[in-house]
Amino acid sequence: MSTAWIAISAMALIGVGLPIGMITLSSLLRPSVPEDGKRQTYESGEIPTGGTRFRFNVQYYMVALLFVIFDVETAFIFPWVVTYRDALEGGPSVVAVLAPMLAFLGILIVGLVWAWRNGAVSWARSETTDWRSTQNQ
Amino acid sequence: MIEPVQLPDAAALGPALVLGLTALVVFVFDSARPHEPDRGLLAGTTAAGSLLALGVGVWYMIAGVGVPEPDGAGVISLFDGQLVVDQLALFFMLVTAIVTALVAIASYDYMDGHAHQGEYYSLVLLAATGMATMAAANSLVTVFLALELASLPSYALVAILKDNRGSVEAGLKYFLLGALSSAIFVYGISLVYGATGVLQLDLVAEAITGETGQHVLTGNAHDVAGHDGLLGVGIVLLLVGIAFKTASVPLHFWAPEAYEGAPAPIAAFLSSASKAAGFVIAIRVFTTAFPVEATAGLVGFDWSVAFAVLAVATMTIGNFAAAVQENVKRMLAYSSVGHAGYALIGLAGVGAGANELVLGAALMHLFVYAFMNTGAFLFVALAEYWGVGRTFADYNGLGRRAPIACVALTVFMFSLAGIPPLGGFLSKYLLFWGSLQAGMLFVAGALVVNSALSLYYYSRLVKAVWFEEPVTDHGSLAQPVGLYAALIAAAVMTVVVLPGFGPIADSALDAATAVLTS
Amino acid sequence: MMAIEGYVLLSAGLFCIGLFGILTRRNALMFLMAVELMVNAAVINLVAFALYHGTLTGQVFGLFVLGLAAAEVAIGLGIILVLYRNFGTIDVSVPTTMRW
Amino acid sequence: MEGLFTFAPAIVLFPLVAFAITLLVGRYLPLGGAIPGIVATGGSLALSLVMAAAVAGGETTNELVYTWFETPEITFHFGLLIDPLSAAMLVVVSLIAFLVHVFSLSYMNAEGETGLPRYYAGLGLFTFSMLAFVVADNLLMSFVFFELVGLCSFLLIGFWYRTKSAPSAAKKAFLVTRFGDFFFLIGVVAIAASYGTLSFAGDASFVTAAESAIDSETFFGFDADTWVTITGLLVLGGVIGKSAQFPLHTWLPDAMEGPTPVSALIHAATMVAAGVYLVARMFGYYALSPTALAVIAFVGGFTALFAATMGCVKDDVKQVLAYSTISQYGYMMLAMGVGGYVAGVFHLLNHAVFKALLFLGAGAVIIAMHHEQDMWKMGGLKEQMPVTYYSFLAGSLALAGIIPFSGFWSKDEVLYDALIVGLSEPLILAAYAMALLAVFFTGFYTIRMVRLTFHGEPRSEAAESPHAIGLPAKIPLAVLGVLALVGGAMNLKPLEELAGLEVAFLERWLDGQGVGSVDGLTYHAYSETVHYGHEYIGGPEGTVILSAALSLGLALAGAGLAWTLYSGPEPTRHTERLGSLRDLAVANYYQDEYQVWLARGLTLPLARASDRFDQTAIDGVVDGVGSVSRFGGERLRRLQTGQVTDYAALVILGVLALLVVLGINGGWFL
Repeated sequence: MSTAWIAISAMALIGVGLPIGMITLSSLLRPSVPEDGKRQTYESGEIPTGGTRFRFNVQYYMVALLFVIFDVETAFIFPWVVTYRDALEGGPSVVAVLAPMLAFLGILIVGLVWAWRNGAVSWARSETTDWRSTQNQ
Repeated sequence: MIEPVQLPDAAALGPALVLGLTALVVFVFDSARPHEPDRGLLAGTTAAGSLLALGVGVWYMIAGVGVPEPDGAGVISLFDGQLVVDQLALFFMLVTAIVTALVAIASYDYMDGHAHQGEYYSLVLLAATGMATMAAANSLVTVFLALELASLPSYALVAILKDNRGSVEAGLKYFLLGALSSAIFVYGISLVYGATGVLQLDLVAEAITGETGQHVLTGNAHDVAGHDGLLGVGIVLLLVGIAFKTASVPLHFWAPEAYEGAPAPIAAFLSSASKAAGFVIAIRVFTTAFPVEATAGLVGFDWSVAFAVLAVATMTIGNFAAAVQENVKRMLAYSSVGHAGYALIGLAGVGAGANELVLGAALMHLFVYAFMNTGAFLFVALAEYWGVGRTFADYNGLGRRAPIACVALTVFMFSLAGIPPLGGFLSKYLLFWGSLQAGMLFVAGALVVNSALSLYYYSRLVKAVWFEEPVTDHGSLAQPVGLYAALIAAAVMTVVVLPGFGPIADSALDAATAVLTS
Repeated sequence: MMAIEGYVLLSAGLFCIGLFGILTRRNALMFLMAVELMVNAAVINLVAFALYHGTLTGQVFGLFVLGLAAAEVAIGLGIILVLYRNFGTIDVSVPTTMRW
Repeated sequence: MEGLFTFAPAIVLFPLVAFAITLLVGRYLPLGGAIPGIVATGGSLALSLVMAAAVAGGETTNELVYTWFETPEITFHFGLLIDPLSAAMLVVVSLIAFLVHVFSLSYMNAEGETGLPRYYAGLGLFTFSMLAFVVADNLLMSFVFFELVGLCSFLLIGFWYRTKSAPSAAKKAFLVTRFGDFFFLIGVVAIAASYGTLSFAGDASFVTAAESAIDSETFFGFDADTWVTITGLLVLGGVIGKSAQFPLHTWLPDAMEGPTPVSALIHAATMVAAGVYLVARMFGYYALSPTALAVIAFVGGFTALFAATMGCVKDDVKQVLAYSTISQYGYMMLAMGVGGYVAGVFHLLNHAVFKALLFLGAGAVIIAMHHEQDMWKMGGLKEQMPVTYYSFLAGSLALAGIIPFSGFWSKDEVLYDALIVGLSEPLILAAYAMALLAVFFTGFYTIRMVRLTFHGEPRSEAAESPHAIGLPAKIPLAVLGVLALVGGAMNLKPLEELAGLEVAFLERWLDGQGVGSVDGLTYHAYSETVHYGHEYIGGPEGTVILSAALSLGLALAGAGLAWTLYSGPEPTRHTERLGSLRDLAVANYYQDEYQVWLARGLTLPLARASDRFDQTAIDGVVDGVGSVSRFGGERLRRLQTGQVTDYAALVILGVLALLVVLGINGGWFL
């Protein structure tokens, strides 16, 4: 096993050990005074209302879906970035190396603009936005 | 001969690129006015784009792309062989473009009053792009990508009538089975990759036939024969993925429901273009990557036998089930399963030592089928537009109300049944002849029996529209321009295709020869 | 380095778990997840074989497959959403208006 | 293509143009669009006569018109083959098509029918298909137009689609003939696959290829001669369907639901004739196979008898004619099967004339009777419609085979040819015996029909005051009546045999003596190929006399029996009554006990039995095939439960099954 693996293992060990150690330490040191207010869900100071199992606005999922898709697309940009400099040194012109990625991004942008225009990223129902994709006909 | 202009090589993908760009244009149009879409503009752009793609494809064909060097421009290979543009690819790009154009024109009337116009047309175009790319895919990577590009929009299209329970149910079934089969397909790809170490089809073939004990690219020690189990299972799983796309047994279950529930133009689109694209992949993958003898030597079985079995099972199940349907659209759906069985004969013949004729005949059948089947489903679209109902009995007596459309329907039905003066006859005839020459007597027999049976239910529909008394008075029926235009275009092509069979047969045979000898 | 058989066994196991899920689950989301398991089994294979053969193709293809799987899920969730609107359930065995 | 033959395609194209015109603008034309059809068929007739003259002048043509497409193995093309046979057939087809068009003016137009453009368009397409079929120079082209003929009959039989019976009759005709055509298709493909050519004539014909293959090659594991038999019989499937031979004859009586002029066209010149014409066209091929010939002969002989007995019990005038058609085509098949090529063609041509005449005559009667077809409601029409009566009588006597009408000469020749072969071949002799017996029944039902229709007292109001028929109906009747009388002069073979006169014109025509001919397509060439020996009783002359005497005697006996049975002003329904012999003996119109026995003891049971067989066994088989496939489909569709989880399970099962089957096949588990 090479030394690189040893370093990685050490890093992982420390990464996991540190937070666990600190939580353990603080629980040992702090006084324990249980009361109702402490057990409540923290909502930035607001008093929570209702249960946790309520239905989210469907738009929430829309945004989540958009996120998933565009997030995965970044995975395709990554290899391109890594090889960009090597490719340039290999001989082809800047355009030849850049153009495919520009086309890729262009397509993504057209999609994003379309989704935007169709109200997929509007957070809440408003008078000006058409809710075609979600309305209950 | 037209000199091919000096475009970048990627331009050889012309038809696919044009379709994809048109999809983007439709997106832009729809983004400009998302709330009150201009239906005419969207449908027109779609139709224009597919016709342009058709034109580009025809131009390449005339320019001799794919014809070997001395006479033509040669096969164009792109991205290190991941995509190839040859005669087979162009042939199927044409089929896709034609069907897309017909569907776009017909949808103008059919989708009147529905929401999601922009989505509809752009999804159609994206799916068409996927199908056109499938035609050119020459690596298991591109095959899978193109397949998914064609499939994903199709799922959404089937379910696009969001308030119609049938449409949603159809979409769900199509999607779930599609996802399952694509998972199986990609698993098959991974196994083939494991066995051979490569994904490009010609390299796979090289690895299988070579037996050098070395990896074909890296030269590392790797013996394909030692991984015959992986390869065998992988091939079977690939077969399953392809069977899904072509709606063949045992993956035909989605087809009746998806076609019945989907908007009729989409059913036409899926059962013609999508199926044809599935076949081009089947042909490309199996003839290029898995040479029959070498593969049989490695894995022990001859895959063309599997295709022969599937062909007989598919045509029999499709036709028998079609014979007992009451719902016209569902009958057409099953008949479409039956026709997939006919086309599979082309692949079954590859191993039986047949020459290019059987495969060429299968290509011709797919070409003719694109017109007659699209036309038949478009008639159903027209009937749904009129709101006359879905069963045979509801179609009674339509001939008096809408004679032109019913003449077209008659043409489609008789052509599907394979009656001589129409396009469907000759391709079926050649399939039959070819399979007989290849010595596949059983398959040939099944073909004849099934054709005879199919005449029963096709003529039943003809009888209903012309001879039966209407159950209810249909009143006067509208004549929507777009639907009629698409219907008549398909009917004319179905008729014209027979006397003009020469060029089609030539290009189909050339494509078959090219793919078999490469 | 671990023998290639280990990866193949892992992926085959994952694939079979996926198949099992498809055969037993009626919840559309579970069905979808089972399919994703099968796809991921394939991705494991691809990456492992890429390592084994010393080529990058499999890894890149694995990336593509992941992207497509995400797109597939997006479409699938959309369809499941309209399914719920129309049928009031996401049990996939409920919609049977079309059969035979 | 040179000389006059440049115009040959026009023969075929005229009716097609008429079809297109009538279809597109027919509704704006006078007379319901009849005129383009009449002009076109008239033009075709004129050109056909020109072609016949050209052939008489020693020319023929066998030309390629349009190449469909080629593969390295085979070329598919359309071509023209005009030789004595097709020239003669062209004349007859276009003549009858022309007369039927003219007659339709009376039958359809005068009766105020609607949908006339559709009717005339159908007639045009029908004529076009048949003419193209006649001039076809290869088997695939034949097949295409053969099918188109079937399609047209479907459209025309179902012309009155508002009635209940017409659509189903149309469908039945279509499906039954299609059933036969599937065998034909297999035959065409098999011939193409084994010889690489489908041409009828020339060095590159499949007949030549088959001839040279015999004794040297095998196809698909069969000896070449066995293979010729198999393929020949497959093609024969189409012939049996179209020419309504047993057991695929059931569509024809039902097809009477169509308008009567259409029936005339179907029976005389187009659809039904197509089958026998096809046998004649590729006779060289059948001549190579004694087995195929024997099958043809036996089917023909059996059908001739079988249908003739059924004709005796029908009450509808068109039904009688329908069964007579089936029976007469049986004779032609018999002639072909015994190598009597000339006799078969001779009877085909004669039959075309007199059957067209009879149907048009029946059509005239039906108009007169206000569309009543039951013969028992007719009677006494002789005085009221003399033109119809005398022409119909001429046709009937020709059908019955009474000298000197045309039918006698051709039927006699058929029987003579069968007899001389039958004397050494027992199977043929059986066929001959059946055909001979059928002559008696033919005479019987024909005269019964004439008697009931025209003689006696009117038995209904309509018969007392028949509707007048117009000139367009009378002219075709008169023309055909004359032809039925003198048609026999085409080939007075017995006179040639007995008196040594050179009067067998048709034989010389078909043999290409003094006229144009195509190599290998002559009577002479065929006779050399056919393997039958000939035997005679009392030398050739004696056999001629014996055969003629037998057939004429039996025809006269049948005719005489019917004449006496149905005499008097109010003939009795003999066929309806199944009383005892005693009751019958009381009846005073029986001449002697023999006739009584013949009428009661043999005719009726036989006729009824065959009728019942027809209704139950054959239709039963057809229905049975339908129910089996429906049942199978019903089982299969149950797989489709509608539950997507089931589908997924089935998919996985299917994958496993494929893996297991292919794995076992590949020896993975060993």
